[in-house]
Amino acid sequence: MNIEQKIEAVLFWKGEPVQKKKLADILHISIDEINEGLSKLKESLAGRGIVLQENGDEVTLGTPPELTELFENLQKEELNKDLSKASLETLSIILYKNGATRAEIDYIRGVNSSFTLRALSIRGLVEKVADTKDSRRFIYKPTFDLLSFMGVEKVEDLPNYEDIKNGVETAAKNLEEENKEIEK
Amino acid sequence: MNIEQKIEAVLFWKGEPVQKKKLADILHISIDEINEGLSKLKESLAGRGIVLQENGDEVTLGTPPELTELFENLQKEELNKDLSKASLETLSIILYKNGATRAEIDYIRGVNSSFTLRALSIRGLVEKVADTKDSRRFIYKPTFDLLSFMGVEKVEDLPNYEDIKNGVETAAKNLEEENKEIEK
Amino acid sequence: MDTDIYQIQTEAFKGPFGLLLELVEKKKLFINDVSLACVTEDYLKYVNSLTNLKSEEISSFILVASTLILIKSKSLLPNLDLTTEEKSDISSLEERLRLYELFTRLGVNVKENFGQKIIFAPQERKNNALIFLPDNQISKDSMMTFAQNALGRIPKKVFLPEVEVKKVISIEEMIDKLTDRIQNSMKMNFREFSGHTGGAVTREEKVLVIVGFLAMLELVRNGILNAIQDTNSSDILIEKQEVLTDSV
Repeated sequence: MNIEQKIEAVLFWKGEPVQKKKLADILHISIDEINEGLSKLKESLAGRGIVLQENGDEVTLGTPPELTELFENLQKEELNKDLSKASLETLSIILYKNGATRAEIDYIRGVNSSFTLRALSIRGLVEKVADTKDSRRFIYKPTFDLLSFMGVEKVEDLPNYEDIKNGVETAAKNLEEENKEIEK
Repeated sequence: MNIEQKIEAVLFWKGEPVQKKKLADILHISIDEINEGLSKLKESLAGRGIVLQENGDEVTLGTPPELTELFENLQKEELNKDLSKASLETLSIILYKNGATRAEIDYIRGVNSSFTLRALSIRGLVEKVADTKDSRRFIYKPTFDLLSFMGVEKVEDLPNYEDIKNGVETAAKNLEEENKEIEK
Repeated sequence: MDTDIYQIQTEAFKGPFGLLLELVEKKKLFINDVSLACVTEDYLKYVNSLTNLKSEEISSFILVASTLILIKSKSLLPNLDLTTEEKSDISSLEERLRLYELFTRLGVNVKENFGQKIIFAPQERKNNALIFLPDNQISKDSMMTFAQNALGRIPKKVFLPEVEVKKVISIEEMIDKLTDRIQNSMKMNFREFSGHTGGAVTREEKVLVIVGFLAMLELVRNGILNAIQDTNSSDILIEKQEVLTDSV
């Protein structure tokens, strides 16, 4: 795999502007090689659906300017779409647990929730914060906007809070033990 | 801008699996045109830093499997690569049959698989969907994550997939008759 | 008569088919009624030694064992009439074992490739625009209902699915019937009785072999029935309802 391809892969994966120096670090090559690779990449992207954007010493991949309107409409449509049952269910668990890890949500729902959580984050209903107990883990918390939209000051004001919270916590606790058992 | 380029742009912008039908809606063209565009896109992506993955009626873009080490280091989350014997058997059936009902899996394994299937669903390796042929039935199918962990763009690229296809199909036919009896 | 006792491997759990396949392959045989008859004794010995396994797992071994006894009985007493159901049990076992063998073989690919080469999805796109877009479906009451439903769907650990229990219990019936029929066949006169499994063995000896197998199976079955009554040993997961929950 040549440098040009590697650069494309990294920029695609990152999905945000990357410094050329950073690219050189990631690929363990020199800035000159990066520059060369970038100009080749620019050539091969001609006539493709992805464009290379350069801004000072940062580069990123983006969509062609001709399609700006298409994506603006798409964005609007996506944001205004009704939430799916999966999303609502996930949201309810995050609310009643007052912050939950993805593993806990997955366990309670019995399915993987990554796409659902993404959808909820984009709409500002939940936020992803690093776990204070374990910095490699993330916790999904309800946003203040969500609570005020629901007309509650704090999660404890939710109906039947104590009961459901206990149920959710017990389920979350069973998670680790059971997973160990399954993958024995 | 041709269809192939537009498809690439939309898939890049989305950054997650998109149904072919959805692509057709977005671009106001037919599914046939989408399929044609996708196969052209696949060709143009040969030798590039991005791969096109297909799973049933969905498609998405990903990084090349050759760069596994690079991205494994870049991404901080630790990947679970362990598979129990039960998981292995179950995944083999779901992958090589490209989707199977729980009854079929239990029949082939000779044991109850609900525990394993739940664990695999939570890990996001399999997904339970309504059977398109019979909406009362559910099928466990491979997810993009599973294909990604196997390093393939589509199930057909799995090793021995073609060699074995006939054997599976004959067996599957017998199986179906047997299943009718089991479910009685 | 097969005398080499199958060595029990405790380090990894083998399912009922995994064990059977291993026994057949150890003898370098193809999967058919002859090879299955050959490994019946080893299989029964192994199953009889499975005392510390979960009841559900044992029950699936018993179902296979009872079919093996049918196959063995038929091979020793060729004029034993099998019912349609018994015949279909036998052909189904062969078929399932072939399928199991196929997918186990393919599973080697899965084992070898899983996580070796990985295709990565792009990282989550950062959304800098601070937006808040709620949905009218979100309310205090709806959130309560969704949470309650999600909790209600977590599978409870319960004992054997009813079907399996019924099947295990019906083994008793099967054993009784088969014993009856074998004893009846002893009383009858057959010309072609010298079976293909060994010339010097007398008919009485063959019958003794089968009755011995049946007795072994009965022992294991009793263990299972005790386990069924002991609800504390419950260890199986049943899905409460089949619902689609992840259509995002």
